[in-house]
Amino acid sequence: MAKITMREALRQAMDEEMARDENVILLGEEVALYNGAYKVSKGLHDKYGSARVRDTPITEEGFTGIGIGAAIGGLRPIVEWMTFNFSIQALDQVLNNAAKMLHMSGGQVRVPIVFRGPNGPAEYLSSQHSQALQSIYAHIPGLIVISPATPYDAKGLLKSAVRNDNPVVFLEGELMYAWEGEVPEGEYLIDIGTADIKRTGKDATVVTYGKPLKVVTEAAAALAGEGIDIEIVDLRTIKPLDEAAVYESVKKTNRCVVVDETWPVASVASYVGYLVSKNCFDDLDAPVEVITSEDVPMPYNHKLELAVQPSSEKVIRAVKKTLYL
Amino acid sequence: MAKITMREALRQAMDEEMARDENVILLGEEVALYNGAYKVSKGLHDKYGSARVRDTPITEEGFTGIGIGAAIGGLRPIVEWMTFNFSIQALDQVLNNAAKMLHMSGGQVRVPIVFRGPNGPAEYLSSQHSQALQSIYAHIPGLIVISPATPYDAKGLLKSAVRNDNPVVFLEGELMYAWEGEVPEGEYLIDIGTADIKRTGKDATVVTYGKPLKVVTEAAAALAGEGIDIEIVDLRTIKPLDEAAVYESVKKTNRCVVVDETWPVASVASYVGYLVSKNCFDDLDAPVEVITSEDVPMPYNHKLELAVQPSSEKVIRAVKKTLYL
Amino acid sequence: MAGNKADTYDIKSFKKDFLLSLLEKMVLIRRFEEMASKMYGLKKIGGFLHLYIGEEAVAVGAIAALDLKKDAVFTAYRDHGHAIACGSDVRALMAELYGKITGISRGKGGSMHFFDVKNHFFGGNGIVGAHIPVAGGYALKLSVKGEDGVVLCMFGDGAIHQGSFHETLNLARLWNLPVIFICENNQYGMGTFFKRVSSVHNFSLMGKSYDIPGKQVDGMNVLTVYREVSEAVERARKEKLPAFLEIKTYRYKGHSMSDPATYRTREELDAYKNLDPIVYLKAELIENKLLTEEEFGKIDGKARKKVAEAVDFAEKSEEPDIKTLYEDVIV
Amino acid sequence: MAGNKADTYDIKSFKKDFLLSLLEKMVLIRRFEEMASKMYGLKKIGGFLHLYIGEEAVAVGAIAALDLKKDAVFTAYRDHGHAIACGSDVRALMAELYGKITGISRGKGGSMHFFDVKNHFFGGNGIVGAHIPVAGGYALKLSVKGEDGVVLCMFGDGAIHQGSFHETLNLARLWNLPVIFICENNQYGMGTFFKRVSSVHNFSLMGKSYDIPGKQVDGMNVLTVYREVSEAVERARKEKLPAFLEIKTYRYKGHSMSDPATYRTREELDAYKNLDPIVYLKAELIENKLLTEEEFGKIDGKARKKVAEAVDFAEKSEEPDIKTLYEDVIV
Ligand SMILES: Cc1ncc(C[n+]2csc(CCOP(=O)(O)OP(=O)(O)O)c2C)c(N)n1
Ligand SMILES: Cc1ncc(C[n+]2csc(CCOP(=O)(O)OP(=O)(O)O)c2C)c(N)n1
Ligand SMILES: [Mg+2]
Ligand SMILES: [Mg+2]
Repeated sequence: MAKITMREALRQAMDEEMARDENVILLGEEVALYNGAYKVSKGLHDKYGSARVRDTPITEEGFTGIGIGAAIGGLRPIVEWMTFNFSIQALDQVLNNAAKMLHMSGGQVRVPIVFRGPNGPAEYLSSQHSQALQSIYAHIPGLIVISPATPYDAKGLLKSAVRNDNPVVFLEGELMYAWEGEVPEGEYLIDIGTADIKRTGKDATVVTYGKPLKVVTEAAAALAGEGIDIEIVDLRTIKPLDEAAVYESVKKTNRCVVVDETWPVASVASYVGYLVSKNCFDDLDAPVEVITSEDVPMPYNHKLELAVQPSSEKVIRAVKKTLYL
Repeated sequence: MAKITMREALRQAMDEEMARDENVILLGEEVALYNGAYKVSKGLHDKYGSARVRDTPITEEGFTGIGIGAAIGGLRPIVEWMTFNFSIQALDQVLNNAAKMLHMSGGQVRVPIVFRGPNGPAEYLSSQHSQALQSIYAHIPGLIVISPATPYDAKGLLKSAVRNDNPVVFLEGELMYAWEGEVPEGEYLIDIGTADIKRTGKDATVVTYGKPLKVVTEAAAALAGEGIDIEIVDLRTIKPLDEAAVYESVKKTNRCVVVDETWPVASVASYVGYLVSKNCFDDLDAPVEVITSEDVPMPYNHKLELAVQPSSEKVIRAVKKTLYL
Repeated sequence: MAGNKADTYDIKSFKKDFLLSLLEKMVLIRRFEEMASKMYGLKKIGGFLHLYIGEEAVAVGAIAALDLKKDAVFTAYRDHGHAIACGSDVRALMAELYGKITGISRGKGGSMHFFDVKNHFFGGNGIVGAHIPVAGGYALKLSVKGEDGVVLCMFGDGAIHQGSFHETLNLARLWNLPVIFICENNQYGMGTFFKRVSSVHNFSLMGKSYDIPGKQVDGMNVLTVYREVSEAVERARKEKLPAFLEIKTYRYKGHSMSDPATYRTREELDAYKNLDPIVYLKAELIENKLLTEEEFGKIDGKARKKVAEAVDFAEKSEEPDIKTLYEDVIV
Repeated sequence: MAGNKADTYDIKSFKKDFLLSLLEKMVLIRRFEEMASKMYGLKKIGGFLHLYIGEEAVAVGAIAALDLKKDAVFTAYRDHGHAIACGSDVRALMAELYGKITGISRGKGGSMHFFDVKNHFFGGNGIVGAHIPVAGGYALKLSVKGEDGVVLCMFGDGAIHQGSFHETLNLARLWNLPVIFICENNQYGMGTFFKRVSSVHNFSLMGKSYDIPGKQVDGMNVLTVYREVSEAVERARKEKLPAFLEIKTYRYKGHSMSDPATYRTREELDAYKNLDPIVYLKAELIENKLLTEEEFGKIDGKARKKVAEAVDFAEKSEEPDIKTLYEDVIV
């Protein structure tokens, strides 16, 4: 299999879907002539033209709402937010329109749209430009929320997202675009709502998704060196959550650590932590440990910003804690 | 002590603080001439005039940002959102400006502001007008988040919020304004960040805050009739959370139910549920039960909307479950 | 501005059937809402009920200018008139107010969220200003697909200050979207007289910032509304350009059922009642021998009967099953 | 529009000291940013670095019109020039770029979030358009307290489409807030030429929708900027009214360090470099015998020295302690 970057995997997904279905369009700041602020849409404007690939003014609320209206009309828009940091200006459109239309119209109005872009801690960008905002989206009924950790998953899931008839929030790690992974030639889809066991192991389960898979994988290697064998459950889809996959693993290992780069309070991580605590109550030999970013705005200083985030050291410590080591 | 309504308690708090400190101003839609959409600001415009009590156009982002700027300048604005449903249009201002200014300016810029208004399920209003949004605010570092359950707490906490030098999000139950409770004459303050034991009991702990205290209290009475004696911990402040008070209670009762009217995923409830599961791991005789609203947009039909929310029956069932009854 | 002046059209240029259909629609809306108000008093209906009484000429005149096989309508929560003008079945609308499973939105939307996709009526939005970009997006779909339709986007004087208005107008002009923005200026946003919250008092100016032509229109005369909107629609259809109309009107009732509307005078209200769009059209038709009192009585009787049947239908309909609350969360 | 034309002022009407101080500030900004760019290349600085080179006349001319004991300045992330024009210590600014604890924002803000409250400089905002209402709010404070100050709110051509702009202008006019809105039109928002995303090309029109006077100003001439902003400031101070200026300028560098700026031509860039605001003021001063080449050399030398000292200071400063990340989250 060819090794390609996350950026290229996402680009392929959009390219293939745009080729397959002329209702797929792409909207966002700098997506057309500039080929995307992070170059994810490279070449799409050249190939599909300016009716289907559109640069917007800097008006997140406006162009997000326009995407929603176009979806209601039968297009299948992909709205690129230059980063999720800016998506909060459009949150009312997502929460009160995209997520609710189907329900409040009694099933009449479908909103087949994908909101995607880079999310999560970046580097040297301070607090307004370096935040992982998936917990806010995961909280909202009516949305599907996806956060892939590998180019393979990213491609297969983005293609499924574009074909899904619901509003899908698709979060890409801002620092992951250049990361590489194996992706087969030709078309494939990955089911939304299915977790993936990225490593099998017997001593403890680590549940994660998105960018932190990297530090978890590093921790797994280090722990293996010490004879500790962890199982890694990559959620891939945050909502709906593949609870069965998580519980199955925890029932086997009897220990669980959740790793997530959002803030801790009212987070995806604490939700998973709670679910496991409750549903594996009799199986757990130790409290579930949760590692998130610290509950602070992100500082600019690099040493501080690294200290804010999950790291392999923190994962190792947490796994050992569940093993009373 | 006099029995007054929640509405009156909140009004008194604002009135007293405006009388005490001329830097306190009130901004929002219909707060002045109309005396507030829910009449919470009744009489304040007459008393303090149109420089300090201002009707705004329907521009949540704009007037929220203006409140933040005024706070930076040294005023202590109270921004009334007609309801929290509309606050999401202003969320970027709260998340990226109010909550971060102090940190990203290295401590130079303080934002002493209160964002307040009705929140949570109402009646017959469908999904855009009937949502409990505190989990989104609680997720954000840099904010204080308060949700009182009684007129007494509301008054003392709102006064403390106005005097606090941080941005405070203050959530009032939309259906609670006419609810009554005892409030002493004269001034008092309640510390932000302290929970209150609303009922002592030994068999199970129920953690809640805001409007659901009512159904929990009803459940307590019904359970008492069956010889089950629950302790009710009212968080009052959601962020920072009084973890010690919660753990102390659970260490005594060994059972815990969390009741919260938000949606379940990435919620305040699941966060508390996780914290208790972890920090009272050895004390818990049963899994922590969490009751939230169902993970759906609120329907208009009354029977359905009641079914969506926490009820005393649901609380009773959950308490019994923790007691294996 | 609002004043029934009929100098913008020659009534003889319209077909009689068409004129009567406008009258029928306005009467049906009026009777529907009077009944809804009554049923609200009887607690058959709960929550917010925002009545359109007094403003009927706006929705009826504007929507008459459309071809709903290809065009589409978006509005805010004061949406009964628009749904009826689009041709929705009043039985399903009344059932929606009752929260029944036979309601147009299956009892999930209520008064603020009438949706009738089959008639190209896309709601019914409760967040002030938030449907403006959505309407623009529907027009984008028309544009991308090269279709011939246009979109009407109606919103209140209170909504015009929202950023979404400004963002959408810029994009609509930039992308040549066939959308007619209609500010239904009934002069109050809740308890607030529009001049108290606006730095300009002639909204039609505001299109200029986006190179979109603007015009003020008398909203108490259904034919004036029809004429002006028709013109804008034809231009939008041909030239693929947005337009902006400020249609001046008035609501007779409070903002919603709980509002006593003490912020305005009896005299002001009475002055507008003297301009009642139904009374005016009726008089004009009689004057031009296109209608008799007796015929009007029949139209009114038919409307009353339809509304009574709608109540009957709503009363007899089933409550939704509890399990339906989990339906239509996601497809 | 941008063209250095000096027909709006008579250079003799300015004091020499004042003219030299403008030149000094522009030179200091230029040298500071050249050094920052160099240090970025050496990886001493990370993240986004948005250079103001070419635009110095705007911040320097505009802020010179203020009395920073009572007035205040708000801007976006391209904020180095504004901080220096407000009088910030370049050592603390450079240390901030290095992320050191001695930085103006204690190493927490970086390039985009310079704050210097002592000098009434309120940042440094990274969300496009989001500081516009905040600046309006500061003016509200001045108004409520009956104080004499005015606020300058600077933002880019990319920000003008944001709803926050529209919402704030309406409120500023309605409430008579003393705030001068300045669109620094450097003609590109990231890779986008401003005409590609705007339905109008003369932004100064856009104030009209809010009854706020607007004007286009040549931003390559610091004295023109100073004159026009001074007038607006005086009016705002006396009449308590907002104003809106579109100041036309150009950025020589890419949007940030990672942008090769291939969306514009070499010729276009060179044409603007020919209008360089420093070169122009220098020539005008020399022509009017207010400056010699040698004196200019000294000014430049002083600026270079200050910047070198700033680098030295930043290099020698401490990293913040890990525990500081929990500080200033809440008071
Ligand atoms: C964003 C938002 N803010 C506030 C409200 C509360 N609200 C509902 S209707 C209304 C007044 C709107 O007035 P207008 O746009 O003139 O419409 P009208 O009711 O006159 O038809 C307000 C403030 C809301 N629904 N949405
Ligand atoms: C709300 C928001 N959307 C997008 C961005 C990303 N972004 C940063 S700067 C920029 C261009 C802004 O251009 P302009 O306002 O002209 O300012 P300039 O950079 O030219 O000074 C964009 C799109 C952002 N920071 N905030
Ligand atoms: Mg109105
Ligand atoms: Mg620019």
